[in-house]
Amino acid sequence: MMQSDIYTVNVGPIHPSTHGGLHAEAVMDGEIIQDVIVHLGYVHRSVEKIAESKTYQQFVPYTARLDYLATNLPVLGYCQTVEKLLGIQVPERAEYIRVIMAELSRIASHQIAIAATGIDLGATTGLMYGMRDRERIMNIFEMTGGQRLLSSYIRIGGVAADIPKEFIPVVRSFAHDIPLMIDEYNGLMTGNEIWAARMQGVGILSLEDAVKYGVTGPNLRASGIAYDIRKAEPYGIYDRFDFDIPVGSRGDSLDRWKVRIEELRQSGRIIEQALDNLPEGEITARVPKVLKPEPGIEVYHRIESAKGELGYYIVSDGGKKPYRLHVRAPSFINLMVLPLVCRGGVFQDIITNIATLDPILGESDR
Amino acid sequence: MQEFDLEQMVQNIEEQLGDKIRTERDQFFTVLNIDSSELLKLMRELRDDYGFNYLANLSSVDYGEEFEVVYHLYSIPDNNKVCVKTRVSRNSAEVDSLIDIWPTADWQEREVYDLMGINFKGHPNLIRVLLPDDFAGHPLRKDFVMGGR
Amino acid sequence: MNGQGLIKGLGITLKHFFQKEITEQYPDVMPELAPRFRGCLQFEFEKCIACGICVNSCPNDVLSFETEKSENSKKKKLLSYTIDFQYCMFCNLCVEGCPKDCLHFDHDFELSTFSRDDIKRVYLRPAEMDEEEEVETASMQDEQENKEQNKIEAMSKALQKNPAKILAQVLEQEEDIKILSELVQESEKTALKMAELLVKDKEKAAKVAAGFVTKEKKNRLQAEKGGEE
Amino acid sequence: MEHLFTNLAAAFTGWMITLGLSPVWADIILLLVKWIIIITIITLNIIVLIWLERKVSAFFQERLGPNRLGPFGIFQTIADAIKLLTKEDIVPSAADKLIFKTAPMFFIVVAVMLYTVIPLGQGMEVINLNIGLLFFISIGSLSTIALLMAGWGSDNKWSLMGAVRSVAQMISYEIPLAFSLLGVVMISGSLNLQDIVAAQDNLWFIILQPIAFITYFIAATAELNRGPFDMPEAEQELTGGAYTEYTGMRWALFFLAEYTNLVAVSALMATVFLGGWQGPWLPSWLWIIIKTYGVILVFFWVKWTFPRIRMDQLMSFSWKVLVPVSLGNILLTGAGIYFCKWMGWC
Repeated sequence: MMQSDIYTVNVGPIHPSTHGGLHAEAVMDGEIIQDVIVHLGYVHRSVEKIAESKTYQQFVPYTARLDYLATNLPVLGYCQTVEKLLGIQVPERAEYIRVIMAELSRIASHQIAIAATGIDLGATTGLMYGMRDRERIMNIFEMTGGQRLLSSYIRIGGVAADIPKEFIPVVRSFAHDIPLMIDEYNGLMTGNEIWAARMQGVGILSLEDAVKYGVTGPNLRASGIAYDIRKAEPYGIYDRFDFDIPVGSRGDSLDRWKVRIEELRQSGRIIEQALDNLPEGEITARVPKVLKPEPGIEVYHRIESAKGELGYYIVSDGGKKPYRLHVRAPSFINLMVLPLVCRGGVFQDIITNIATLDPILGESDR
Repeated sequence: MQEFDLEQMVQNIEEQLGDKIRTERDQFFTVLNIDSSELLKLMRELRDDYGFNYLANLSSVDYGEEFEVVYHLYSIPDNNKVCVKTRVSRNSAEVDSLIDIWPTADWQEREVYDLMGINFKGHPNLIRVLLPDDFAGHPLRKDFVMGGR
Repeated sequence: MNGQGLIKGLGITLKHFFQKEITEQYPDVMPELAPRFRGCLQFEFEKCIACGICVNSCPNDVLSFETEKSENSKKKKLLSYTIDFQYCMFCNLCVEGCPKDCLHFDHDFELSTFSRDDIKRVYLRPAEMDEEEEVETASMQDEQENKEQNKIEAMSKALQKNPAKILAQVLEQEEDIKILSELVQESEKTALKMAELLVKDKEKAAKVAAGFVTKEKKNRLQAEKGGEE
Repeated sequence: MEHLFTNLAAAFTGWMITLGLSPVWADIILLLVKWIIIITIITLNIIVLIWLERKVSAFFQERLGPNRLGPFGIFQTIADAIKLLTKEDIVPSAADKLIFKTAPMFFIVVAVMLYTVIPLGQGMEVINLNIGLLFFISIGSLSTIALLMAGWGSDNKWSLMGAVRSVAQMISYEIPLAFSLLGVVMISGSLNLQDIVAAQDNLWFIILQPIAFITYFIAATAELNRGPFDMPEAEQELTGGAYTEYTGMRWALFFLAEYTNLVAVSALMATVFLGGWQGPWLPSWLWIIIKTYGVILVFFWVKWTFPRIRMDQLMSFSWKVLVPVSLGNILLTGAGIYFCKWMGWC
């Protein structure tokens, strides 16, 4: 009988495939993972405390830095929460522009997930193709919001500026090309036998566990339930769009990967519909310079971010700064299942699982 | 399972818990203010009898003398929602841990412990999650003195 | 399956092997930037009125300025303006807030410096601005005088045309207004004097108007007496 | 042109004999000179090869690759080499110093030794060994020891994991590697590589032995630690595997040796399956270079397309697929030869 010792390997915080400052301490028996202990906080900025010392408008750019890969989604969530708090009605045109920007952000985030999964599994070329396509979204963001990554384009009451006139054709051609991109990702990666072998049956997250652990977003849907807040509790004008919710069946890495790829297509559909119905009109509601919600009022508002349920809980004391702001970060809670899905797998599965759970540390550490 | 009725549920719970519970309604949520001693019982009932299988958000607010722990519950896929709040005094800030009911409370409770300094009774691994282990104080408390620039 | 996927993947990479590159050849070729691109924050000293809206709207305390209250004018005098770039989030909130458009982002995105001290940008009050200001105040005084003169002339004309309406501002009794109206219409000098006072100082105008009226009343009384005598 | 190098060698030997050296000594000196020339060529070749891989991978990814130094960035590798030479040589304090320091040297020596038997043209080889193929396979598998030394000596978990993986991988893939070459040996009836080339006078062995070619290609990729079998290095998982702790020139030696191995294995593939130096019009030594580079490009192509395979799948693929297939190939070849003889074709 061979004697073997349990030993630990520290994946991160400085490691090529931990998507930021994630530190996963793998307890291993040979190549088999016994447990994974996740250490967070390497990018902790205490955003919730910062919020208490900033006015409602000043905090907008900070939210963009939560999920910096899908920059418009956390901003959208925050702005909608504050609008709910104040009862601000956003103009139609702004709502449509917001939907377009939010879905573009979702695509950008998923493309990063695809690209990063590519490089994590050793398909370096997949990284480049994902990044190449994402670059077009970055150009759109630059064109509208002025910044490529953290544009803070969505503002309380509407959007910062009207879309430039070249916006619509550019976005339309991008939405049109999404199926071609998907074909390429599928051809290079999904259909590849090595790829399938590395993902199939790896990191299985059962539906029961997923709900119990509060996993949301593509990771929950991959486990086999069509739960999407855009449909379940539509915010903004999402009830007006026709799109499908891709669902997996086994909840393994391959399902998570496929759900993300399919969501690109659905986001493309939403963008096309929004472009078709884009009305003319105001782009921002009349918002007072100093925002003072009624004292004692509080609201929990959630949106379907690229990573899952992104919720903001804001308590107002009547001042111009939030009394308490809490961010329900999907990455933070999705990461909780990392030990669960890794146990029993081999060392390389940690990398696969981190990649397909798609956490973003800016959001999880806040 | 019969059709879910929020009003019916609130009525049932109020009957059962009497003065331990106080219900508030605003335009977004039905809020159940529960005495911290009955929290575990109420939560278990909410999950088992009323299908709130998903603890979406666990947060806490510092109200000076008291801390308020706030739970936002949803049910998947029916999408019913309810908010549960409980208050504990600043001096003996301790709430029952919900980790047995919803495992997702694990890190969320650790976060509240870390940033707000509320203890969760029955949590198996109540250590700081975001801040370093040797950090002094709990930043989200209002009396925390911010340093830096 | 069974190798088809592998071959398809090889086909895709082979196809891209012969395609044109998509990368930008920075720094040989500078990237084309959108008009709204936010590169480096620029400040125009001349336009700034030191209102502090930018400082208040900044989320991260990037901006700060020093002012001095000069003795002879109520205006605050801006001495220096500091942009501490290491904290800037390029969120555009200051630019949107500025009422005088003295802040804007240009397209220069190469902001790295060799020293930490260089990150901070301090705009000092340019020397020629002080000189300019003196000239400016002088010319402004001229201008103001000119303006006033014009106003006074316009007022006097209006007085001659429709005295009752304007004089109602300073006089209460209809009788008095009537008397002064006649006076104003009679003599241009009186009209000009009244107009000047009306433009500059209403209270004084009221007093003077009252004075005019009493004097005229006296005159008329005397004239009546004299007539009798 | 064809006999340029053989004539030069003959002239050199003749010149030495006229100087009064005995023929034995002249041969030994010639051997040494051949070695030095080959090492020089290898080193220069690697510089081109590294540049080529970066360029090729860039084209696969719609990039330009190195383009700053010299035309098409050709001097980039030289700049990198200079940078690596001037870097600080860090030896971890916990490392087993002797093993740590000798591992890269061992690796490169083993890699260079592979060239002794490869026929680089008609009558051009360092030694015309009659067990050339066997020599190649056995020396080629020695590089495992270098990787194990590196992993063990570094005293780092990543390095050790990389090293252990490489040993497991090498041992598993050594078998299909040797077995797939056995078919060729059976047909040509010789282990001498010049004889094998000569046997491909009419027909390349890739046509007679397609299964062997594919199994050899896969096994060779694993032997070379190249993607999709780059387990020992695996940047994304093991942060560099066995090479994690190496810096500067020591690391560069590993890098150099990997490419040296790549060229050697590609040259062997060209020799065994693609007719070696045989070809029309061009001189023989040019043909082997063209064929070798062709094989290298295919290696590049595969690496820059496929994701990395998982360790357990890698092992099971070797034992469950490659070994049976290569064994079956031997059986098939034997049956074929017997059939040919029975029919009187050969």
